[in-house]
Amino acid sequence: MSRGISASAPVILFVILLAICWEALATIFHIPHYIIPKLSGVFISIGENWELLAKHCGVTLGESLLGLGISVVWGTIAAIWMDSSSLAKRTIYPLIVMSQTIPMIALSPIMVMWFGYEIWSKVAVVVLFTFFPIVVNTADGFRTADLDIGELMRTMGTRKRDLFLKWKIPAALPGFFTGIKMAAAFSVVGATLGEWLGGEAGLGMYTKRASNMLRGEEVFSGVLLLSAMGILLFLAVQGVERVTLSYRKNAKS
Amino acid sequence: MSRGISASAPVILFVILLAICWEALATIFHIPHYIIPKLSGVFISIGENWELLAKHCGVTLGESLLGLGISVVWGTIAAIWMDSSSLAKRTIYPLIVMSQTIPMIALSPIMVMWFGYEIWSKVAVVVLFTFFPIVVNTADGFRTADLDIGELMRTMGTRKRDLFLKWKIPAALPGFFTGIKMAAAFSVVGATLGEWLGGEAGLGMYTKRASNMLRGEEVFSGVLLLSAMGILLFLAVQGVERVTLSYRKNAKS
Amino acid sequence: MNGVVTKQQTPALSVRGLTYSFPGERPLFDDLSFDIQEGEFVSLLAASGMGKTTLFRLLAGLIDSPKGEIVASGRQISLTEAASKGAQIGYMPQKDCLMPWRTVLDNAALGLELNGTSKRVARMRVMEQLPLVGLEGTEHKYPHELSGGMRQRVSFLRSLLGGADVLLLDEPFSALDAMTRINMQEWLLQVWEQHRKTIVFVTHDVDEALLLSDRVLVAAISPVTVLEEIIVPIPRPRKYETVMDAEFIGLKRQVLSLISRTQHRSGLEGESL
Amino acid sequence: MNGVVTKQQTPALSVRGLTYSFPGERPLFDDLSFDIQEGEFVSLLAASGMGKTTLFRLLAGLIDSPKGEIVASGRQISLTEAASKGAQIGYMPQKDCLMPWRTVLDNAALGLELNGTSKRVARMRVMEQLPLVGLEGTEHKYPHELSGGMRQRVSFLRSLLGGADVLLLDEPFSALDAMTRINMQEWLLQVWEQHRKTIVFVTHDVDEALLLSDRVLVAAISPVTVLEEIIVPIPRPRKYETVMDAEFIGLKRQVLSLISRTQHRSGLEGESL
Amino acid sequence: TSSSKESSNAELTDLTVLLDWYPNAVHTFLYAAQAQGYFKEAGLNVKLQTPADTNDAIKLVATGKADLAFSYQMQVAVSRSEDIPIVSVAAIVRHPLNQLFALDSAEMNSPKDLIGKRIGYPSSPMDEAIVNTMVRAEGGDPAKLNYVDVGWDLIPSMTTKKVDAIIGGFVNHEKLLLEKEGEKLQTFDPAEYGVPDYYELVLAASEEGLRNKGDAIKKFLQAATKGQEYTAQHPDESLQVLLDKQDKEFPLDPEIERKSLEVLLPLMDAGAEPFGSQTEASWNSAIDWLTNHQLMKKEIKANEAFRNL
Ligand SMILES: Nc1ncnc2c1ncn2[C@@H]1O[C@H](COP(=O)(O)OP(=O)(O)OP(=O)(O)O)[C@@H](O)[C@H]1O
Ligand SMILES: Nc1ncnc2c1ncn2[C@@H]1O[C@H](COP(=O)(O)OP(=O)(O)OP(=O)(O)O)[C@@H](O)[C@H]1O
Ligand SMILES: [Mg+2]
Ligand SMILES: [Mg+2]
Repeated sequence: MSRGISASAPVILFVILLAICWEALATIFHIPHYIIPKLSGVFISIGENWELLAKHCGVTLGESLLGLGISVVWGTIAAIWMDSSSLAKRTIYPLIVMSQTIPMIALSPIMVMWFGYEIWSKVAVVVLFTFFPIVVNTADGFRTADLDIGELMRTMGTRKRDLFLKWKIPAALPGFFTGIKMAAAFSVVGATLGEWLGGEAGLGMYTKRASNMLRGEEVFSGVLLLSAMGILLFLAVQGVERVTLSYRKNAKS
Repeated sequence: MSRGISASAPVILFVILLAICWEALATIFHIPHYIIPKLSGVFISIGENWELLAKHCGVTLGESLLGLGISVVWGTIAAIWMDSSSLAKRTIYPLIVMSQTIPMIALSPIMVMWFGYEIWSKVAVVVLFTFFPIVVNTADGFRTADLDIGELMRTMGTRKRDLFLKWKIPAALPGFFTGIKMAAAFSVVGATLGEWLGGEAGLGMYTKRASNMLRGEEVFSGVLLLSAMGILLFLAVQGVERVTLSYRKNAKS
Repeated sequence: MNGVVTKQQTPALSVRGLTYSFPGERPLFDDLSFDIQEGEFVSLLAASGMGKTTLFRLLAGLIDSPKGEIVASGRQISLTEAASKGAQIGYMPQKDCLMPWRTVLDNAALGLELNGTSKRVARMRVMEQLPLVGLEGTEHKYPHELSGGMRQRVSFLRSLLGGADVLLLDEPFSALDAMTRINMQEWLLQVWEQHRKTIVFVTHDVDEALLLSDRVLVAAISPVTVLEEIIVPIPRPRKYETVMDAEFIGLKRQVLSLISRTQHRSGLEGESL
Repeated sequence: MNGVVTKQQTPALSVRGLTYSFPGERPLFDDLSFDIQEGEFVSLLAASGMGKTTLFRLLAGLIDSPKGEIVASGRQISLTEAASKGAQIGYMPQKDCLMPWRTVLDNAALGLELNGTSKRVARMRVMEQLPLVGLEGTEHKYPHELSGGMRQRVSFLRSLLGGADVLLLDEPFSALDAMTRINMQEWLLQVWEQHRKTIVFVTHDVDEALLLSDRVLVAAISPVTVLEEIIVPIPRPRKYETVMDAEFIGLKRQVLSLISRTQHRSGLEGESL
Repeated sequence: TSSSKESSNAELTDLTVLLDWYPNAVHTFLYAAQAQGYFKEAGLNVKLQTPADTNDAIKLVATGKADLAFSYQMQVAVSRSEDIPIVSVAAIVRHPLNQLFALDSAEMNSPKDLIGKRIGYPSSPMDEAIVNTMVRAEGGDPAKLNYVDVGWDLIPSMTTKKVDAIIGGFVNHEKLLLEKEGEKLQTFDPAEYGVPDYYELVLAASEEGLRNKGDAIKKFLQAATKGQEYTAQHPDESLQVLLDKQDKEFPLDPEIERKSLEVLLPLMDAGAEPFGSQTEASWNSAIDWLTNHQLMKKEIKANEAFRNL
């Protein structure tokens, strides 16, 4: 534990430095508060609205987690499928790449038509944001699994299921976690964007309305919380990764 | 060459199928053209406006490439830095993750204040979109370089520079390319979004204006071209990767 | 027991007209045929790079040969079948191929696990055997914490516990010191005799080949069209002093003369260093 | 030349009071001291897992030992210095450690390249030497297209061409057949004599150790506190028939008796198989 | 109220209304009608929804995903020329809110002074056409104008001096916000410079919706009219309803909304005509203007674009 703290000391220091710079520069250069508010103002705003913010936080977190969960499940399935069939790989992979090249906001009426104004349109956007990194990295993990181990297992008459469970999956886990970590960071942005496409609640809606009202402090309190949420999700996944892949930690020391 | 064609046959077939479905479903189910226009209508619109589209294509492509280039250079430098200093790693990495969790549209006034309405604000958004996958994947490549080879080189009295050039870099190349491939797909979306934040030209602006004028065919012709551009960039990087990492292709067969 | 007895049984492995080359390379095998009888202990000797490992991979069904036929226990071996055919063949690869995410215990237990043995029982059986390969106390180490010889022993243990009747062992003891090697040899023979396994054994150590085997097969000329056969009529149990016997030395000379015909830049035995 | 001559020179490697254990493990070395003279050919014999590879990594400056001192050519070896000190030590690791993205040619040329030799010249020199290790015609192959023994030879060639004066060779010939091995030994001795190298050689083959070395160092008991020394007074050039000489057999018996004291579940020589 | 009892057992008709933006002062009459129970009395269950933007709203109404949407007169006209079958059923704000803003410091006397300066606008060719018309009306040459598409950031673009003037801001919102920040603004009303005095905000329904739910929509408008009357009489109480409702999601600025409503009420007043009524003349002039500026893909008939229910 104390080791974790000393390891993160540099970044904590750096963040504090950043915060001081922010406050100082905003004060010195008289930047309009609706463009960059003072950090102190942002914290005051958080303090004043914390009940409301907590509610919106919950909504956005729910959307992010739901979308992330769906992406993890389907992304893994897609990666497995791509790994097991080169036909699937050559068909799905380009489609997934394609899905990432489409500027999604252009399609917002379609999203709303299909998924309505309920939580599902936001979840759909989160899935669109998080599916790709999970599939790509997991598929990469599968692809780089040591073929010699696979061959050895085949000579042992291993069934496909066991090949997967005992060879491919452990080999792909590092990539899988890299993918989920990236996806965790993206999920919150996805949820925010989803809320921008139309929503009654969530931090995305909160920041959008605040921005329309020129309330810089509230915009930034939303942004700060969204960013914190993304980072916490990232760290949570990293924690799970550390536990799961403990053998790797040893390998590096 | 002919092998490449036969390898991509499934996806070409699939895309043709998709196109036919699009046209057929739009016709059969009388999907309103302002939600999803008929593909034929989109192509007609492209045909009618191709000169204009070509110009806008050029602008967006320029922004994407410039942003991608900057990300490749700085992303690689950041990855190298993170690899060579654990202090840098513990400081930069969280910051980069943080940068991905910030819903960028909320900060569009800042982008504009810093980068103006010229090409640089768009390039900045592209960089924000593409930096992350490049850093993460390249750093991952560095991290998974075979330590035994590094040790061996150290016993040969290898200077740091050579350790990098002859060990770390070749080892990180696969990850580097994975990162650039992802970044290539993202870059176009980044440029589009950048143009939405304000701009005079580019396909993003074209689609947004078309959308404001409720011209479904033009919106979709923009989206189609953007997507095609993203895919072509992706394929271009993949092509470079195939040539550079030819040793890996053999390793798999 | 000796080779003559086992000759009368059906072949455990039968290779007919095998021809193989890697794409774009010179052929390694050309119309090669041979049999391994059930319960036999056969050593395979050939110079480095002549194709021993490739032959094993063909026998294990890991490469499909377009020409020729390989039959194991009466069943044709092919790439597509390999995965489904059950652990007919226990292959110990030349590289150790340990899983970096498994401890010694779990690596060695892999074969058992895949056979359907419960994890608990598999681990117990491995724990019993670990002292026999001199790895007691290392059960919770990961492969990167082992020495080269220790990794090889884990890999060896894994193959033996796999339960297959035909074992293909590719230089199983190359990284072991003389003493440890003797223990392994002993134990291997014990397993062989008790469980009536068929063993094909690749080694570069002529003494080892002669001391362990019923027959020694030598591939001298590349591409390999024929495997020269040397039957080792020395009765079992054999002793290490046997290497000094005239009969043994005669056999050894025979093997060495076969090997030295290898089309290879070769020094002759007895040449000055 | 023989061991007695080299004894008078300054030590090429000097180890004093070396104590080392992996974190959380039993110690491997405890207050170990020994010297390797300049120009000497010394073999190191120890059971698998006793710490030969670890010792080499300590000597090469790849692990820092908190206790004891290692001096190579008069310079203290430490982890931080290792990278900057130039190719004083040529280490051939037990694993081949070939770069998968380099061909045989470029892998073997690595050491030369790092010495500042131009790529073209380095490649030319490798091309000259490839036939000596029996790898002519494989220069454009990638490591995964090589057999185990071929990989080992590429690694060996790379170490020799590195140009270091002190060579640490960790089981360099373990994957080679008898004939190829003899060629390699021959060539190694040639290089040693011509270029006055200092060689520390790990092997599990007692014959090989005795045939090649001026001295054989044996580690019998773990943790290693002392290396037993056996001087090989057989004059050079030595012949392979020497292994039948009484003197040689006496030395071999001596070595084996040292080894068999290893605290290890050990079979005795001559035990029945 | 007493009337709610009678209708509570009757079957209510669902009606989804898409707002043009998040709920603000311009929607006060709907919230007032809701609170006073006028919708329920009319047998309606009204659901107010905020879409991403009005383009989405129109499409959703056209496809029957919603019944009514706030839109703009110009947008309805353009939609019809794109074969999107929607019809304006009420003019909510009868005059332009979208005006040309410049900072006082820019010292402009007329839109003509914009020549050589930079004008920010939000990615809509319509806004360009408005300024062009205004400049031409003053005798300037629109070809000499510098337009900068500033996307979503109208105010920051002007206050950080990236542009000298903006079009696309509303007098009941952006202007008030800027004044609250202490910026002095000059505003130019397009209607005074050659642009038709168009209806800024209208309520649109689809042709199909009018056929199927025409009655409900009519009832809705009647209830909304009562809501507007109530709002005009009790502006503070009505506004409070809106503010209270929004507090649970995102608190509005009461001061701004109060001023906004003050600005809006006269602009929403139809005088002698009933609330929301539209004239063919207004539609004709808007359509003509759009046609002159090549903003219409094809000609449309004014009398099909709107309906007074
Ligand atoms: N994947 C491959 N692609 C191309 N050539 C290969 C491949 N694998 C092996 N070879 C070639 O096939 C030949 C035989 O290799 P193999 O590994 O079977 O030799 P081996 O007899 O096991 O040698 P060793 O005793 O050194 O292990 C070698 O010349 C090698 O270069
Ligand atoms: N990274 C490590 N972490 C922990 N223990 C280790 C590590 N590397 C080696 N060991 C342990 O140190 C001991 C010595 O290992 P080393 O590789 O030096 O043996 P060796 O003498 O070279 O054996 P071999 O002949 O089998 O190669 C072994 O018991 C091994 O388990
Ligand atoms: Mg082999
Ligand atoms: Mg070792």
